[in-house]
Amino acid sequence: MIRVQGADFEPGAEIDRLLDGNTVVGGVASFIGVVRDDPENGPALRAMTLEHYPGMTERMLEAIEQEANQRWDLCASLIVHRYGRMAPGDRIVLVVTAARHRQAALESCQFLIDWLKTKAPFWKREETEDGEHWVQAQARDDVAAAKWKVEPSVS
Amino acid sequence: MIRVQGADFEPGAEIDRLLDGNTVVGGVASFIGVVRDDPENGPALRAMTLEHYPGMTERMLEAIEQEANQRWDLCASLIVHRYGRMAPGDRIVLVVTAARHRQAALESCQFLIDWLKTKAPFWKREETEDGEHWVQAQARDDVAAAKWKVEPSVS
Amino acid sequence: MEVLYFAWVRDRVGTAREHVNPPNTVTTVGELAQWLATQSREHAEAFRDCDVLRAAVNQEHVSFAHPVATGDEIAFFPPMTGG
Amino acid sequence: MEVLYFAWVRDRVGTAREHVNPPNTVTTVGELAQWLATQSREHAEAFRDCDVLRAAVNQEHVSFAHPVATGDEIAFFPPMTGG
Repeated sequence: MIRVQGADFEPGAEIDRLLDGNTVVGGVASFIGVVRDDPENGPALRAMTLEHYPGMTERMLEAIEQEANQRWDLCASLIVHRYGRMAPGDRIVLVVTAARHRQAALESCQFLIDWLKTKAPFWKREETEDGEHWVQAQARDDVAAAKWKVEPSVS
Repeated sequence: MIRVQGADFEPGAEIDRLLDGNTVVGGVASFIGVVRDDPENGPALRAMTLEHYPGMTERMLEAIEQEANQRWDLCASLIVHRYGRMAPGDRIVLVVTAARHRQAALESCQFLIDWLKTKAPFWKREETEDGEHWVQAQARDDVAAAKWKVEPSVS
Repeated sequence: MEVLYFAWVRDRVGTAREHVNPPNTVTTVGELAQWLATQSREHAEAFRDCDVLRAAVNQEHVSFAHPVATGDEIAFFPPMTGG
Repeated sequence: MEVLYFAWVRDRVGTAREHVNPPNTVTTVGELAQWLATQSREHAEAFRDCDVLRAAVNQEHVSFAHPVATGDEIAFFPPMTGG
Protein backbone atom coordinates (compact mmCIF):
# COMPACT_ATOMS: atom_id res chain seq x y z
CA MET A 1 0.00 0.00 0.00
CA ILE A 2 1.25 3.50 -0.71
CA ARG A 3 0.07 6.90 0.43
CA VAL A 4 1.24 10.42 -0.46
CA GLN A 5 -0.11 12.97 1.96
CA GLY A 6 0.48 16.34 3.56
CA ALA A 7 -0.51 15.19 7.05
CA ASP A 8 1.72 13.52 9.64
CA PHE A 9 1.42 9.78 10.34
CA GLU A 10 1.72 7.57 13.42
CA PRO A 11 4.29 4.80 12.79
CA GLY A 12 2.96 2.52 15.53
CA ALA A 13 -0.65 2.75 14.34
CA GLU A 14 0.44 2.18 10.72
CA ILE A 15 2.38 -0.95 11.66
CA ASP A 16 -0.47 -2.30 13.81
CA ARG A 17 -2.96 -1.77 10.98
CA LEU A 18 -0.68 -3.51 8.48
CA LEU A 19 -0.26 -6.58 10.70
CA ASP A 20 -3.77 -6.82 12.10
CA GLY A 21 -4.75 -10.49 12.31
CA ASN A 22 -1.67 -11.73 10.44
CA THR A 23 -0.04 -14.76 12.13
CA VAL A 24 2.42 -15.79 9.41
CA VAL A 25 4.56 -12.64 9.69
CA GLY A 26 7.81 -13.32 11.55
CA GLY A 27 9.50 -9.94 11.17
CA VAL A 28 8.58 -6.34 10.49
CA ALA A 29 11.23 -3.88 9.37
CA SER A 30 10.51 -0.19 9.25
CA PHE A 31 12.27 3.04 8.49
CA ILE A 32 11.18 6.53 9.42
CA GLY A 33 12.81 9.47 7.71
CA VAL A 34 12.91 12.59 9.86
CA VAL A 35 13.67 16.25 9.05
CA ARG A 36 17.16 16.72 10.40
CA ASP A 37 18.85 19.87 11.55
CA ASP A 38 22.56 19.74 10.80
CA PRO A 39 23.99 22.79 12.56
CA GLU A 40 27.59 21.56 12.24
CA ASN A 41 27.38 21.66 8.45
CA GLY A 42 25.88 25.02 7.70
CA PRO A 43 23.29 27.46 8.95
CA ALA A 44 20.54 26.13 11.24
CA LEU A 45 17.51 24.67 9.47
CA ARG A 46 14.19 26.36 10.23
CA ALA A 47 11.97 24.32 7.95
CA MET A 48 11.94 22.47 4.67
CA THR A 49 9.33 22.06 1.98
CA LEU A 50 8.96 18.90 -0.08
CA GLU A 51 7.45 19.51 -3.48
CA HIS A 52 6.21 16.54 -5.48
CA TYR A 53 4.62 15.66 -8.80
CA PRO A 54 1.05 14.64 -7.95
CA GLY A 55 0.01 11.60 -9.93
CA MET A 56 3.51 10.61 -11.00
CA THR A 57 4.56 10.21 -7.36
CA GLU A 58 1.78 7.72 -6.68
CA ARG A 59 2.51 5.78 -9.88
CA MET A 60 6.20 5.51 -9.11
CA LEU A 61 5.65 4.50 -5.50
CA GLU A 62 3.20 1.82 -6.57
CA ALA A 63 5.69 0.52 -9.14
CA ILE A 64 8.58 0.31 -6.69
CA GLU A 65 6.43 -1.35 -4.05
CA GLN A 66 5.43 -3.92 -6.65
CA GLU A 67 9.07 -4.50 -7.52
CA ALA A 68 9.95 -5.06 -3.85
CA ASN A 69 7.16 -7.63 -3.63
CA GLN A 70 8.54 -9.41 -6.70
CA ARG A 71 12.09 -9.47 -5.36
CA TRP A 72 11.25 -10.55 -1.81
CA ASP A 73 8.66 -12.83 -0.29
CA LEU A 74 6.68 -10.22 1.64
CA CYS A 75 3.41 -10.55 3.55
CA ALA A 76 2.68 -6.81 3.55
CA SER A 77 4.32 -3.51 2.71
CA LEU A 78 3.56 0.15 3.20
CA ILE A 79 5.05 3.41 1.99
CA VAL A 80 3.76 6.70 3.39
CA HIS A 81 5.42 9.84 2.03
CA ARG A 82 4.60 13.38 3.05
CA TYR A 83 4.89 16.57 1.05
CA GLY A 84 4.64 20.20 2.09
CA ARG A 85 6.37 22.24 4.76
CA MET A 86 7.96 20.46 7.73
CA ALA A 87 10.11 21.45 10.70
CA PRO A 88 13.20 19.73 12.17
CA GLY A 89 12.07 16.61 14.04
CA ASP A 90 9.02 16.08 11.82
CA ARG A 91 8.51 12.69 10.17
CA ILE A 92 8.78 12.74 6.35
CA VAL A 93 8.56 9.14 5.18
CA LEU A 94 7.65 5.72 6.52
CA VAL A 95 8.53 2.37 4.97
CA VAL A 96 7.24 -0.84 6.55
CA THR A 97 7.87 -4.34 5.23
CA ALA A 98 6.55 -7.50 6.84
CA ALA A 99 7.74 -10.98 5.91
CA ARG A 100 7.86 -14.50 7.22
CA HIS A 101 11.64 -14.23 7.52
CA ARG A 102 13.51 -11.25 8.90
CA GLN A 103 16.04 -11.05 6.07
CA ALA A 104 13.34 -10.38 3.46
CA ALA A 105 11.80 -7.68 5.66
CA LEU A 106 15.12 -5.97 6.39
CA GLU A 107 16.47 -6.07 2.84
CA SER A 108 13.29 -4.89 1.15
CA CYS A 109 12.94 -2.02 3.63
CA GLN A 110 16.46 -0.87 2.81
CA PHE A 111 15.81 -1.29 -0.93
CA LEU A 112 12.68 0.88 -0.75
CA ILE A 113 14.22 3.68 1.27
CA ASP A 114 17.34 3.79 -0.95
CA TRP A 115 15.03 4.08 -3.94
CA LEU A 116 12.84 6.76 -2.37
CA LYS A 117 15.86 8.92 -1.59
CA THR A 118 16.95 9.07 -5.23
CA LYS A 119 14.19 8.16 -7.62
CA ALA A 120 10.91 9.38 -6.13
CA PRO A 121 9.73 12.68 -7.66
CA PHE A 122 10.26 14.89 -4.63
CA TRP A 123 12.30 18.06 -4.39
CA LYS A 124 13.49 19.54 -1.16
CA ARG A 125 13.69 23.26 -0.42
CA GLU A 126 15.37 24.31 2.80
CA GLU A 127 14.77 27.43 4.87
CA THR A 128 17.80 28.28 6.96
CA GLU A 129 18.95 31.28 8.94
CA ASP A 130 20.72 32.41 5.76
CA GLY A 131 17.73 32.12 3.43
CA GLU A 132 16.07 29.54 1.20
CA HIS A 133 17.55 27.14 -1.35
CA TRP A 134 16.78 23.98 -3.31
CA VAL A 135 18.76 20.98 -2.08
CA GLN A 136 21.18 19.48 -4.61
CA ALA A 137 21.10 15.74 -5.38
CA GLN A 138 23.87 13.83 -3.60
CA ALA A 139 26.09 11.34 -5.41
CA ARG A 140 26.16 9.22 -2.22
CA ASP A 141 22.43 8.55 -2.52
CA ASP A 142 22.78 7.44 -6.14
CA VAL A 143 25.47 4.96 -5.11
CA ALA A 144 23.17 3.49 -2.45
CA ALA A 145 20.35 3.04 -4.95
CA ALA A 146 22.69 1.71 -7.66
CA LYS A 147 23.78 -1.24 -5.52
CA TRP A 148 20.27 -2.65 -5.97
CA LYS A 149 20.81 -2.56 -9.74
CA VAL A 150 17.47 -0.90 -10.35
CA GLU A 151 17.43 0.00 -14.02
CA PRO A 152 16.72 3.71 -14.21
CA SER A 153 14.02 4.72 -16.67
CA VAL A 154 15.96 7.91 -17.37
CA SER A 155 18.80 7.60 -19.87
CA MET B 1 18.78 1.37 26.30
CA ILE B 2 17.83 -2.26 26.82
CA ARG B 3 14.88 -3.91 28.55
CA VAL B 4 14.06 -7.56 29.18
CA GLN B 5 10.44 -8.00 30.18
CA GLY B 6 7.50 -10.36 30.21
CA ALA B 7 5.00 -7.70 29.14
CA ASP B 8 4.17 -6.64 25.60
CA PHE B 9 5.44 -3.31 24.23
CA GLU B 10 4.06 -0.63 21.88
CA PRO B 11 6.55 -0.02 19.02
CA GLY B 12 5.15 3.42 18.16
CA ALA B 13 5.29 4.66 21.74
CA GLU B 14 8.82 3.27 22.19
CA ILE B 15 10.04 5.04 19.05
CA ASP B 16 8.37 8.32 20.05
CA ARG B 17 9.94 8.19 23.50
CA LEU B 18 13.39 7.48 22.05
CA LEU B 19 13.21 10.45 19.67
CA ASP B 20 11.44 12.95 21.89
CA GLY B 21 12.95 16.39 21.31
CA ASN B 22 15.77 15.11 19.11
CA THR B 23 16.25 17.24 15.97
CA VAL B 24 19.55 15.79 14.69
CA VAL B 25 18.13 12.35 13.91
CA GLY B 26 17.60 11.86 10.17
CA GLY B 27 16.52 8.23 10.13
CA VAL B 28 15.06 5.65 12.48
CA ALA B 29 15.27 1.96 11.61
CA SER B 30 13.34 -0.59 13.57
CA PHE B 31 12.66 -4.29 13.56
CA ILE B 32 9.87 -6.12 15.32
CA GLY B 33 10.12 -9.87 15.75
CA VAL B 34 6.74 -11.59 15.85
CA VAL B 35 5.69 -15.12 16.86
CA ARG B 36 5.05 -16.81 13.55
CA ASP B 37 2.81 -19.72 12.77
CA ASP B 38 4.27 -21.80 9.95
CA PRO B 39 1.53 -24.29 9.11
CA GLU B 40 3.16 -25.30 5.81
CA ASN B 41 6.21 -26.62 7.62
CA GLY B 42 4.80 -28.73 10.40
CA PRO B 43 1.97 -28.86 12.88
CA ALA B 44 0.19 -25.59 13.72
CA LEU B 45 1.78 -23.52 16.48
CA ARG B 46 -0.41 -22.86 19.52
CA ALA B 47 2.09 -20.94 21.62
CA MET B 48 5.77 -20.64 22.38
CA THR B 49 7.70 -19.94 25.54
CA LEU B 50 10.95 -18.02 25.59
CA GLU B 51 13.18 -18.92 28.51
CA HIS B 52 16.10 -16.68 29.35
CA TYR B 53 19.00 -16.37 31.76
CA PRO B 54 18.10 -13.43 34.01
CA GLY B 55 21.11 -11.24 34.67
CA MET B 56 23.20 -12.64 31.82
CA THR B 57 20.60 -11.56 29.26
CA GLU B 58 20.73 -7.95 30.40
CA ARG B 59 24.55 -7.95 30.48
CA MET B 60 24.79 -9.36 26.96
CA LEU B 61 22.19 -7.00 25.53
CA GLU B 62 23.97 -4.03 27.09
CA ALA B 63 27.28 -5.20 25.64
CA ILE B 64 25.96 -5.65 22.11
CA GLU B 65 24.16 -2.30 22.20
CA GLN B 66 27.44 -0.72 23.23
CA GLU B 67 29.21 -2.45 20.35
CA ALA B 68 26.62 -1.16 17.86
CA ASN B 69 27.19 2.35 19.18
CA GLN B 70 30.94 1.94 18.70
CA ARG B 71 30.59 0.64 15.15
CA TRP B 72 28.02 3.18 13.97
CA ASP B 73 27.40 6.85 14.68
CA LEU B 74 24.04 6.50 16.42
CA CYS B 75 21.95 9.12 18.22
CA ALA B 76 19.88 6.57 20.16
CA SER B 77 19.20 2.86 20.32
CA LEU B 78 16.77 0.56 22.05
CA ILE B 79 16.41 -3.18 22.48
CA VAL B 80 13.28 -4.59 24.13
CA HIS B 81 13.14 -8.38 24.43
CA ARG B 82 10.31 -10.35 25.95
CA TYR B 83 10.39 -13.70 27.68
CA GLY B 84 7.59 -16.06 28.75
CA ARG B 85 4.68 -17.58 26.89
CA MET B 86 3.45 -15.94 23.68
CA ALA B 87 0.90 -16.76 20.98
CA PRO B 88 1.21 -16.48 17.17
CA GLY B 89 1.02 -12.81 16.19
CA ASP B 90 2.52 -11.62 19.50
CA ARG B 91 5.52 -9.30 19.43
CA ILE B 92 8.75 -10.82 20.83
CA VAL B 93 11.52 -8.33 20.25
CA LEU B 94 11.98 -4.72 19.21
CA VAL B 95 15.16 -3.10 17.95
CA VAL B 96 15.24 0.64 17.22
CA THR B 97 18.27 2.58 16.01
CA ALA B 98 18.27 6.29 15.29
CA ALA B 99 21.08 8.07 13.47
CA ARG B 100 21.83 11.24 11.58
CA HIS B 101 22.23 9.18 8.39
CA ARG B 102 19.92 6.38 7.30
CA GLN B 103 22.69 3.93 6.45
CA ALA B 104 23.96 3.85 10.04
CA ALA B 105 20.44 3.32 11.36
CA LEU B 106 19.62 0.52 8.89
CA GLU B 107 22.90 -1.35 9.23
CA SER B 108 23.06 -1.24 13.02
CA CYS B 109 19.44 -2.40 13.27
CA GLN B 110 20.26 -5.42 11.10
CA PHE B 111 23.44 -6.08 13.08
CA LEU B 112 21.56 -6.09 16.38
CA ILE B 113 18.74 -8.35 15.23
CA ASP B 114 21.17 -10.83 13.63
CA TRP B 115 23.03 -10.95 16.93
CA LEU B 116 19.90 -11.33 19.03
CA LYS B 117 18.75 -14.29 16.94
CA THR B 118 21.92 -16.27 17.62
CA LYS B 119 23.82 -15.00 20.61
CA ALA B 120 21.29 -13.75 23.16
CA PRO B 121 20.63 -16.25 25.96
CA PHE B 122 17.07 -17.17 25.02
CA TRP B 123 15.67 -20.60 24.36
CA LYS B 124 12.44 -21.22 22.51
CA ARG B 125 9.96 -23.98 23.35
CA GLU B 126 7.08 -24.52 20.96
CA GLU B 127 3.63 -25.92 21.71
CA THR B 128 2.08 -27.40 18.58
CA GLU B 129 -0.88 -29.62 17.86
CA ASP B 130 1.55 -32.56 18.13
CA GLY B 131 3.04 -31.62 21.50
CA GLU B 132 5.89 -29.53 22.93
CA HIS B 133 9.54 -29.33 21.92
CA TRP B 134 12.61 -27.15 22.27
CA VAL B 135 13.55 -25.40 19.03
CA GLN B 136 16.94 -26.38 17.54
CA ALA B 137 19.46 -23.68 16.60
CA GLN B 138 19.53 -22.96 12.86
CA ALA B 139 22.75 -22.81 10.89
CA ARG B 140 21.21 -20.05 8.73
CA ASP B 141 21.07 -17.71 11.72
CA ASP B 142 24.71 -18.32 12.56
CA VAL B 143 25.68 -17.41 9.00
CA ALA B 144 23.74 -14.12 9.27
CA ALA B 145 25.49 -13.22 12.52
CA ALA B 146 28.90 -14.34 11.24
CA LYS B 147 28.86 -11.82 8.38
CA TRP B 148 29.24 -9.08 10.99
CA LYS B 149 32.45 -10.79 12.14
CA VAL B 150 31.44 -10.63 15.80
CA GLU B 151 34.06 -12.59 17.67
CA PRO B 152 32.18 -15.23 19.64
CA SER B 153 33.13 -15.49 23.28
CA VAL B 154 32.47 -19.23 23.11
CA SER B 155 35.28 -21.35 21.72
CA MET C 1 0.69 20.00 -24.92
CA GLU C 2 0.65 20.59 -21.18
CA VAL C 3 4.07 21.46 -19.81
CA LEU C 4 4.74 21.19 -16.06
CA TYR C 5 7.74 22.58 -14.17
CA PHE C 6 8.95 21.59 -10.71
CA ALA C 7 11.34 22.94 -8.07
CA TRP C 8 13.88 25.52 -9.33
CA VAL C 9 12.85 24.93 -12.95
CA ARG C 10 9.42 26.30 -12.02
CA ASP C 11 11.00 29.16 -10.06
CA ARG C 12 13.01 30.19 -13.13
CA VAL C 13 10.22 29.81 -15.69
CA GLY C 14 7.86 31.65 -13.34
CA THR C 15 4.91 29.28 -13.76
CA ALA C 16 4.08 25.72 -12.65
CA ARG C 17 2.15 24.79 -15.77
CA GLU C 18 1.44 26.10 -19.24
CA HIS C 19 -0.34 25.03 -22.40
CA VAL C 20 1.91 25.26 -25.48
CA ASN C 21 1.53 24.71 -29.23
CA PRO C 22 5.01 24.17 -30.63
CA PRO C 23 5.57 23.90 -34.40
CA ASN C 24 5.46 20.48 -36.12
CA THR C 25 9.24 20.36 -36.18
CA VAL C 26 9.18 19.70 -32.41
CA THR C 27 8.91 15.91 -32.15
CA THR C 28 11.06 15.01 -29.10
CA VAL C 29 11.45 16.14 -25.48
CA GLY C 30 14.84 17.65 -26.36
CA GLU C 31 13.39 19.64 -29.27
CA LEU C 32 10.57 20.83 -27.02
CA ALA C 33 13.10 22.02 -24.45
CA GLN C 34 15.05 23.90 -27.15
CA TRP C 35 11.87 25.51 -28.46
CA LEU C 36 10.65 26.44 -24.95
CA ALA C 37 14.02 28.12 -24.31
CA THR C 38 13.20 30.60 -27.09
CA GLN C 39 9.86 31.64 -25.61
CA SER C 40 11.09 34.12 -22.98
CA ARG C 41 14.14 35.25 -21.06
CA GLU C 42 12.86 33.20 -18.09
CA HIS C 43 12.49 30.05 -20.19
CA ALA C 44 15.98 30.57 -21.61
CA GLU C 45 17.35 30.78 -18.06
CA ALA C 46 15.48 27.63 -16.95
CA PHE C 47 16.72 25.55 -19.91
CA ARG C 48 20.28 26.91 -19.95
CA ASP C 49 21.70 23.81 -18.18
CA CYS C 50 19.65 21.22 -20.03
CA ASP C 51 22.14 18.51 -18.98
CA VAL C 52 21.01 18.64 -15.34
CA LEU C 53 17.30 18.54 -16.19
CA ARG C 54 15.11 15.44 -16.10
CA ALA C 55 11.89 14.93 -18.02
CA ALA C 56 8.71 12.90 -17.86
CA VAL C 57 6.09 12.30 -20.54
CA ASN C 58 2.66 11.36 -19.27
CA GLN C 59 4.17 10.78 -15.80
CA GLU C 60 6.80 8.33 -17.03
CA HIS C 61 10.50 9.14 -16.77
CA VAL C 62 11.94 9.46 -20.27
CA SER C 63 15.12 10.53 -22.02
CA PHE C 64 15.30 13.76 -24.05
CA ALA C 65 15.11 11.62 -27.21
CA HIS C 66 11.61 10.46 -26.30
CA PRO C 67 8.87 11.55 -28.76
CA VAL C 68 6.23 14.11 -27.77
CA ALA C 69 2.81 14.57 -29.35
CA THR C 70 -0.27 16.76 -29.02
CA GLY C 71 -2.16 15.96 -25.84
CA ASP C 72 0.93 14.79 -23.92
CA GLU C 73 1.73 15.98 -20.39
CA ILE C 74 5.43 16.83 -20.34
CA ALA C 75 7.29 17.71 -17.14
CA PHE C 76 10.75 19.22 -16.62
CA PHE C 77 12.47 19.07 -13.23
CA PRO C 78 15.88 18.82 -11.51
CA PRO C 79 17.22 15.49 -10.13
CA MET C 80 15.08 14.23 -7.26
CA THR C 81 16.12 15.07 -3.69
CA GLY C 82 13.25 13.52 -1.78
CA GLY C 83 12.69 11.15 1.08
CA MET D 1 29.43 -23.51 43.38
CA GLU D 2 26.00 -22.59 42.05
CA VAL D 3 25.10 -24.55 38.92
CA LEU D 4 22.25 -23.34 36.67
CA TYR D 5 20.57 -25.29 33.88
CA PHE D 6 18.44 -23.91 31.07
CA ALA D 7 16.03 -25.24 28.43
CA TRP D 8 16.28 -29.00 27.77
CA VAL D 9 19.38 -29.33 29.95
CA ARG D 10 17.22 -28.29 32.90
CA ASP D 11 14.42 -30.62 31.77
CA ARG D 12 16.84 -33.56 31.75
CA VAL D 13 18.62 -32.76 35.02
CA GLY D 14 15.23 -32.12 36.63
CA THR D 15 16.21 -28.92 38.45
CA ALA D 16 16.94 -25.31 37.41
CA ARG D 17 19.64 -24.72 40.01
CA GLU D 18 21.72 -26.62 42.52
CA HIS D 19 24.53 -26.00 44.96
CA VAL D 20 27.41 -28.44 44.46
CA ASN D 21 30.74 -29.15 46.15
CA PRO D 22 32.89 -31.03 43.63
CA PRO D 23 36.30 -32.46 44.66
CA ASN D 24 39.46 -30.36 44.27
CA THR D 25 40.32 -32.23 41.08
CA VAL D 26 37.52 -30.33 39.32
CA THR D 27 39.19 -27.13 38.10
CA THR D 28 37.55 -26.44 34.68
CA VAL D 29 34.04 -26.22 33.25
CA GLY D 30 34.68 -29.45 31.32
CA GLU D 31 35.79 -31.30 34.47
CA LEU D 32 32.74 -29.99 36.31
CA ALA D 33 30.49 -31.30 33.52
CA GLN D 34 32.16 -34.73 33.70
CA TRP D 35 31.79 -34.81 37.49
CA LEU D 36 28.14 -33.66 37.36
CA ALA D 37 27.42 -36.47 34.86
CA THR D 38 28.32 -38.98 37.60
CA GLN D 39 25.87 -37.54 40.15
CA SER D 40 22.64 -39.15 38.90
CA ARG D 41 21.07 -40.93 35.96
CA GLU D 42 19.39 -37.62 35.06
CA HIS D 43 22.70 -35.72 35.11
CA ALA D 44 24.29 -38.42 32.98
CA GLU D 45 21.51 -38.02 30.42
CA ALA D 46 21.84 -34.21 30.38
CA PHE D 47 25.62 -34.29 29.87
CA ARG D 48 25.68 -37.19 27.39
CA ASP D 49 26.08 -34.86 24.36
CA CYS D 50 28.55 -32.44 25.92
CA ASP D 51 29.56 -31.23 22.44
CA VAL D 52 26.25 -29.45 21.90
CA LEU D 53 26.26 -27.77 25.34
CA ARG D 54 27.32 -24.21 26.00
CA ALA D 55 28.52 -22.84 29.32
CA ALA D 56 28.80 -19.55 31.19
CA VAL D 57 30.83 -18.71 34.30
CA ASN D 58 29.55 -15.76 36.29
CA GLN D 59 27.26 -14.86 33.38
CA GLU D 60 30.06 -14.73 30.82
CA HIS D 61 30.18 -17.15 27.90
CA VAL D 62 33.24 -19.40 28.27
CA SER D 63 34.79 -22.50 26.74
CA PHE D 64 34.86 -25.82 28.58
CA ALA D 65 38.54 -25.19 29.30
CA HIS D 66 37.68 -22.15 31.44
CA PRO D 67 38.60 -22.48 35.16
CA VAL D 68 35.94 -22.79 37.85
CA ALA D 69 36.32 -21.95 41.54
CA THR D 70 34.31 -21.98 44.76
CA GLY D 71 31.68 -19.22 44.70
CA ASP D 72 31.32 -19.21 40.89
CA GLU D 73 27.93 -19.27 39.17
CA ILE D 74 28.19 -21.83 36.36
CA ALA D 75 25.45 -22.34 33.79
CA PHE D 76 24.93 -25.09 31.21
CA PHE D 77 22.53 -24.66 28.28
CA PRO D 78 21.94 -25.58 24.64
CA PRO D 79 22.77 -23.19 21.76
CA MET D 80 20.58 -20.07 21.87
CA THR D 81 17.41 -19.99 19.80
CA GLY D 82 16.03 -16.63 20.85
CA GLY D 83 14.76 -13.45 19.27
